[in-house]
Amino acid sequence: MTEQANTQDLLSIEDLSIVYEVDGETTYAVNGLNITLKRGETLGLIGETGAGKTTTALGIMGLVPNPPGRVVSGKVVFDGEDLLQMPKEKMRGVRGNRISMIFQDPMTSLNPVMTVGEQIAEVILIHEGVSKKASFQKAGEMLEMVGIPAVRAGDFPHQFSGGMKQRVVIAIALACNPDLLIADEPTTALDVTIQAQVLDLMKDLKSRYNTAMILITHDLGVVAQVCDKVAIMYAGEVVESGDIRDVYENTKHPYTRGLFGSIPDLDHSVGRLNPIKGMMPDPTDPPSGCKFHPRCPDATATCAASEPAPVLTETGHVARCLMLQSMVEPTDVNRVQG
Amino acid sequence: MSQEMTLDPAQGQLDKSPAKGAPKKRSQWLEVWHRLKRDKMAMLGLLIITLVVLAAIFADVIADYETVVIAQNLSDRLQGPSAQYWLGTDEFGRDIFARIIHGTRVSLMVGVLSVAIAIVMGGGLGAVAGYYGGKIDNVIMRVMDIFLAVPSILLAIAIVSALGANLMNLMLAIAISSVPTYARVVRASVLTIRDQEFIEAARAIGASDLRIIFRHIIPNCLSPVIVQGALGVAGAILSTAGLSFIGLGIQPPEPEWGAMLAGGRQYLRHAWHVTTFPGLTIMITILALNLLGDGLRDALDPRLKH
Amino acid sequence: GGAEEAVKMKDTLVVGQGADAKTLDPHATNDQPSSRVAVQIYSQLVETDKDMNIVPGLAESWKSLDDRTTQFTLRKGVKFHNGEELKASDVKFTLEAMIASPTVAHIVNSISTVEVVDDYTVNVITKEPFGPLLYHLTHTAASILNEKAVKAAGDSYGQKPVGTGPYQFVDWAVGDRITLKAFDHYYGGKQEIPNVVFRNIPEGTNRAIALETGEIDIGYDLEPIDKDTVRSKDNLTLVEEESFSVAYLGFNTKKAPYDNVKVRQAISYAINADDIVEAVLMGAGSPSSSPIGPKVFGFNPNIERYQQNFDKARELLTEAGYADGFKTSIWTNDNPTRVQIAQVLQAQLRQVGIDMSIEVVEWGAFLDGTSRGDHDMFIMGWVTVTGDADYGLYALFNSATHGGAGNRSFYSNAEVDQLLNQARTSTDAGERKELYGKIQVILQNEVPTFSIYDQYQNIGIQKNVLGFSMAPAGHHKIRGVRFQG
Amino acid sequence: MSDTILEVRDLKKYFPTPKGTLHAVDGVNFAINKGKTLGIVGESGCGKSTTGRVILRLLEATDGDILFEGQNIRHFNKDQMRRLREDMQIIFQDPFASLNPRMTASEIIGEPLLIHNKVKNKQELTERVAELMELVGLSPRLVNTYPHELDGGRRQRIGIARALALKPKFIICDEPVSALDVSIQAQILNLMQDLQEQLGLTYIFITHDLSVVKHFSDEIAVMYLGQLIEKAPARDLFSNPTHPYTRALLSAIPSIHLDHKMEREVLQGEITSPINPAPGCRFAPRCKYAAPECTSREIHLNEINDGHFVACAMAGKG
Amino acid sequence: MHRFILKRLLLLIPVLLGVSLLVFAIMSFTPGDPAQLILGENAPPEAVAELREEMGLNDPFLLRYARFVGNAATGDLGQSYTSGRDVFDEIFSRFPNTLILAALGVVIAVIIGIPIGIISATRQYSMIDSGSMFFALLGVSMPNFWLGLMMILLFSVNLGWVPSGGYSSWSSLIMPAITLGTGSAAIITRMTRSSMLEVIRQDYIRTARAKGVAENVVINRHALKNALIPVITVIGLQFGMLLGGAVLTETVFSWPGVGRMMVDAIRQKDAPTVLGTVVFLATTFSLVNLLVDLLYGFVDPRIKSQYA
Ligand SMILES: Nc1ncnc2c1ncn2[C@@H]1O[C@H](COP(=O)(O)OP(=O)(O)OP(=O)(O)O)[C@@H](O)[C@H]1O
Ligand SMILES: Nc1ncnc2c1ncn2[C@@H]1O[C@H](COP(=O)(O)OP(=O)(O)OP(=O)(O)O)[C@@H](O)[C@H]1O
Ligand SMILES: [Mg+2]
Ligand SMILES: [Mg+2]
Repeated sequence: MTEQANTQDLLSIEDLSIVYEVDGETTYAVNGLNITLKRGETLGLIGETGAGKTTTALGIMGLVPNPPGRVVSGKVVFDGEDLLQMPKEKMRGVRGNRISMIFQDPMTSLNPVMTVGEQIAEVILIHEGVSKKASFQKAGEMLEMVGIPAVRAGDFPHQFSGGMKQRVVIAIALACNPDLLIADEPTTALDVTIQAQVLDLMKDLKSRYNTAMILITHDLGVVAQVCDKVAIMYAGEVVESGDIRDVYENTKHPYTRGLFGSIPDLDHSVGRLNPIKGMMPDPTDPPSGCKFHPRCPDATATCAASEPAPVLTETGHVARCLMLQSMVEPTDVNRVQG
Repeated sequence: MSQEMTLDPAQGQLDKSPAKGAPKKRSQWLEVWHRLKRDKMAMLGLLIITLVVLAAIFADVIADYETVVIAQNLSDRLQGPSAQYWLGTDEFGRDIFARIIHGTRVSLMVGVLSVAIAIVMGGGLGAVAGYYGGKIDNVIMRVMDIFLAVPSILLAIAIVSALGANLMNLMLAIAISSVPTYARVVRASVLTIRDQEFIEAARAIGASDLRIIFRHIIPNCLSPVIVQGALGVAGAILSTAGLSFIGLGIQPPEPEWGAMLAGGRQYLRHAWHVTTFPGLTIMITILALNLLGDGLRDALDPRLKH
Repeated sequence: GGAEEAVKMKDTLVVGQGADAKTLDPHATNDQPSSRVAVQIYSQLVETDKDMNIVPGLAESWKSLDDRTTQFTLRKGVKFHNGEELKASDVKFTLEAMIASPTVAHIVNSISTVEVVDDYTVNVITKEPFGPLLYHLTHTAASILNEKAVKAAGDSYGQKPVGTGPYQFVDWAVGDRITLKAFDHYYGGKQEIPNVVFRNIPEGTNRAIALETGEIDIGYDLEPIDKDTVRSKDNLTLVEEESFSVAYLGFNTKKAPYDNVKVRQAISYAINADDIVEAVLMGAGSPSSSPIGPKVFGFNPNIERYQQNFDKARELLTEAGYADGFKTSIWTNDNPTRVQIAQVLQAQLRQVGIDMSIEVVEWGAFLDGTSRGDHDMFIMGWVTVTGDADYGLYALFNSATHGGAGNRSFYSNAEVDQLLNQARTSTDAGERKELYGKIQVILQNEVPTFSIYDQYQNIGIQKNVLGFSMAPAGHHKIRGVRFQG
Repeated sequence: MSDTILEVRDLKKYFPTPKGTLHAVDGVNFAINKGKTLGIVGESGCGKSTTGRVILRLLEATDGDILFEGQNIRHFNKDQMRRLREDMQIIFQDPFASLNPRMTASEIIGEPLLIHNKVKNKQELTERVAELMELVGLSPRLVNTYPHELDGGRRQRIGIARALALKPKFIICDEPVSALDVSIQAQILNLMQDLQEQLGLTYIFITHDLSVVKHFSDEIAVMYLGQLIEKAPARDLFSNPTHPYTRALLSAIPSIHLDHKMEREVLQGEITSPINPAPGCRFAPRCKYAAPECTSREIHLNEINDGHFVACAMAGKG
Repeated sequence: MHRFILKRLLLLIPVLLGVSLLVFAIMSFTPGDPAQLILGENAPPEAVAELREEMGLNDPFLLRYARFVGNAATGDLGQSYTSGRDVFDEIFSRFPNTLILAALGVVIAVIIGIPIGIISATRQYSMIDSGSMFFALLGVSMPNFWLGLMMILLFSVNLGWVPSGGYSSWSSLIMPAITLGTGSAAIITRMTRSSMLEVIRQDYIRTARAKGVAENVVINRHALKNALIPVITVIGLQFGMLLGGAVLTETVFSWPGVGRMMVDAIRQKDAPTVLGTVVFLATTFSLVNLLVDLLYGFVDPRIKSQYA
């Protein structure tokens, strides 16, 4: 059963921990993170600033800047192979080819001194073993696909608007038809109308190529509209994860509930919002026990003392809360996330 | 409304931990110092500069000016280093070590004062140009362009030879020739600061232009000026030496490193120590200032925080 | 072997000096670097030999027609570099142009008219009897020019000189080098060395190095410190000889306290010229007792030097009312030697309570200021280029030449004025010598200027350069020089 | 009309640029009643901030009137402006850029008091600052901290305290929460709401977050390329968006409700340049209902419902 | 593009007017009489006075300045007071020397500076980094003339490899160019390093890595071109500086360049030469800067579009 589950998974992150060591201080950016993803699935990774979302993505890509970053433990099994153990040369063949990544800021993600055509063609040239001419040909096609006329391949990034740049970035990411696309806040810098366009485009392309996707965001709405699964991150840990409907409708973790209480709802007016108190813990000195306990409205003395283990809720998703632990037995995460 | 409502919802338990937002007044300068302290090279620079400053302060204790530094002793001319003369003697039989020690005063004074003058003049002009923009900016910067169009060493030479070679004029010349640099540096940072929201915020609470310039803009554009200043002192010492080399520097018998170096250059092959030691002194001092300057640049740039 | 070697033999003599020539128009300048080049290109009516005897130049012979008229007979068939033949009219043109040139007029302003007798005979008539005339005509400024060439070139003559000398002008890379080549029709015969290059190497150290490395064959104005090196090298010869050049300390006698002769004497007693020669020149000179050097005609060898005596100096100062000394300043231009002299003087005067600051003044301002009398003391040098005492003493101490005309110490002494005039109008060499002797005694007593030292010329020469002969005026005719082998 | 605190008439702000005149704000009209909140929404660069700045006279308007409590403040002199600053304040978007990094929390909060001579001595200043800090929920131990030592939420509280120091009646909030994380954002929104109730403040609330503006505002104005294209009571706007642009904007908001299947009116292209705009409706080039008359004349706000104004030639025509 | 160049060239006019006015004023209002200079120390006062009148030195300052500008506009910079030579001709006869020296100096600086800067940046905090930065600093800290003297001592005197000075063959270029180059190399190294460090942090470098681009390609293709943009300014500034400011090196190596010519002229108060050289150097300096700005356009397409 376990075996089978693992082979089915396109990506399975097990117990991934990443730290940054700066000036003798250690930032625990990602702590024992577990995530699995199947082909074609879209996972929404939600969390506030500093929760470790980008670091997780970089961890998958093998791009954690070192120094100061360091992967402390864990596995990133992609299509049966642990990426963390993969030789550099081979890993380069994976990056941009089988896994690609879209970074947060379209304004700065493109090299200002190369034409967009060159930048798209480059990734094709590296991975597809085609001629230069063919790569440019394909680059043009990719541009068309994201809704930009191919003739503009010779333009430089500064000649494009923000939304167009983001599409170019998407075109680069999809150029080699990857199995997994990691999109780190791909629309945060964009206006809502443009965001809607870009999200539509991504959804469309994804379904066309059956690409699995990790969508990093802090917008619960975006996740609701785009994702199949969701993982809520808090202080480097996934505190709640599972099928989107399940998590959204049977929210178990107090943090997730807090998030929902923090955003005004367009459909239901409330007099006052009901936010989480306090703020993210200092990542260099995380609280003991449950990392969320200092902000948790339901926290008890035990919360400060013992770390919660992932718990399978009755509806079938996973949450990490001691309150749940007393009710439900801890389970093997890999199994339940099937 | 109720007391409860104004209570800070952010005051969770976390706030009581002394971790980050510690209540002690730790200004940015203190942070910079802490960052700088970790930079070994910068600390080496600082150490050397401290020694140089101490030498300047205690020069009279180390060697008497009248009897050792400027008094000639023609029978002991051009002697190599010995127990009596640690670094040998110059063409007039004067103790080079004593002269180098006293020379720190002149060099430091020229270096620091000329940079100070340049910062005040250049910084002021740059701040005004950057803050007001438009025509004022245009006029000031075009004038700066004029100064910039003439290589600074030439400008300094022209000024010194026009005004006459003495300490004051030398400092003035070096200062004037570096005014445009500071004007540019300050203007550039004023331009970035001017459009920041906290300036607008100050205007919104009714702060006057003067207050905005002095309270809000200047303190925030100090860091590039400080870096430039540290390097500028180095440059000024080098310029002084250069001017001395072509005979337009500090006048004798005042011991100045560049003048010593220049004075000894005809003995280069016969009495190597006469140029070598002042040369090394200049080099080490400048190196120290550069190390410190570079260290400061890194320490002041939060993005370089490693 | 041999023939091939001869082909490869050096064909260019390179001379290094401390500055580039300014102009090669002898009437437009009077500076040493220009003269050193000009003297190769031009010839004069008469020349001096190395013992300062007058010998024929372009004039084959001369005689006095009366005490104001000298008749010169020119060599026949002398060619200018442009192919013109030398005529008496060129001499007339040259001397008249010279009188009209403010820069060099002082050398020949005793001349009233120049008469062409025939193509090869010319009479030079002075306003008054003028003893030193022949010496003055040996000056490079009195080089004979070709009227046609000068007129043709106009303002740019200084860059296209035409003379009758052994070498003719080829090319001038300004600031770097002047190239000359041997003139085929030189009246003295074509020179053995085909090319001569004058290079500008401002730094003394570099000149010495260039000599050592063989980049130059003759190096002028070696720094004293480099003498030993040159002397010690097997391939180099050091030529060290007295020149006409005297370095002096001038007092502004118009200004207190220097209007008091006691003060001037006191300072003279405070100075130790030996130390200066030793420390600054490293022995490349000798302490002096007169404004003119020992080689100059009219030098009085019997004058005593001031010997350093601080007690005497203080005594004189006390008598003059400056028992506690005073504050003063000295002007010098940025010549390093002069700055060093000033420094030693500064240290020596400090001993008698005189607090002297050194003001290094840029040359133009120096000339300007000293001719106006803005200065207290100043350091300058004087080269009696003609080799005759008149040139050395008249301009410097005559009360008619105050300021820019030469007397920058603003010295006035009726007796000296009278003696100077008498000596210059006399044509009797013995009488002149005696008169100049007297003048020097007065000057040494009154010290309007304190003569510090007679400077030696330090010239470094490659051993394989033969036939280089010294000229005390400092500019040597390379004529006759050849390479060994 | 007596409870109108601010009225803006035909406000214009043009910037000269090398490429032509940039119409950042082009004929904006609205009024706000005391104690109410007017939300201004619109895409990036449509002139929201410029409108706010011009009202505060941080920028000089090119044309139009700004009536504050009945007085046209466009012609106020320096002194009058200084006094006016006590009544009108601003809170900025970026809590990192809007605080002077070289001043401590207390210095920043105390500065307006010093400038306006509101305190007689140091002690009074300390007291007033402490009061203000308490008001915005800042712990007293933070008095001497520098902005960079604080998180965004606390920084924004300092900004709010500074704005409140002079006891203003009216505050322009220029995207005060858009740089903050959702949980912090909610804390600040609650704080601002509380302050409004306690102190009777009037807000202009500028944002591009439609759910926030709906939650926070009594009335909402939608801007497009320097012009107001729709203005309505909050509820009304969301239940009955009339302008095609408003409709597109609202439909673009991703809902957190999974079953809320959006009927997207996806707009083609992006907001165009405000430099030398063509006459007529500025939205016309992106509007699928555009007709010739949209560009043939200037389109003004029209009241189509009680308090609901739209600037669309097609409005009501189906 | 043409309009941009034209505009910049027009902007040059006020700068040059300013520069010349500044220098003209300095030369006019400081002691030292040109007539006396021309005529030498032995000229009679009457002749000096006469020449002053003839040269128009007694005219009001502004008139003299206007006259200078008028002549300069027709390419006549006057004659040197000391040599009587046409200033314009003299500058042009020397300029090639200056140009070649400055160019070679910059080339050396670039050849040394950029690779070291890149290596240093890509191995930040390594021994290589600290080491090369230390040497770079040593380069800026060493007085130029001192380095020059030391090199002469070693390579000319002791080893006899190259001439000690003057300009006789290409080998005379080596030492002055190296002397000039080391100072600039240090500056270029520093600039390259910090610019490179800045660029390496950018998102687009991360994007390139995420594409699977090999590390050396990331550095050479993606980072370098961006990092070079500010370096080009520095190179341009250095070049401009070396064109006029190599005075000390020119002195040490007896190099017949324009900078030295100007310094000599200043010291001799040879006003026409000073003015001529200053204006000339200011012009070249500004033209170099313009060139640099144009070069920007080629490297940075964002800038190019602004020139249009
Ligand atoms: N290069 C780095 N050096 C040091 N610390 C880092 C670095 N990158 C990230 N961190 C730290 O690691 C933690 C997690 O950062 P990360 O960027 O993964 O968060 P995130 O969830 O992506 O946040 P955001 O929503 O702001 O993008 C933070 O505390 C951050 O300060
Ligand atoms: N000082 C200025 N000079 C020139 N143009 C300006 C200036 N300030 C703003 N603009 C322009 O005016 C227009 C409106 O800008 P404004 O900042 O008001 O927009 P906004 O709606 O606040 O946008 P955002 O949501 O991005 O804050 C923009 O096109 C902007 O580029
Ligand atoms: Mg992130
Ligand atoms: Mg805005």
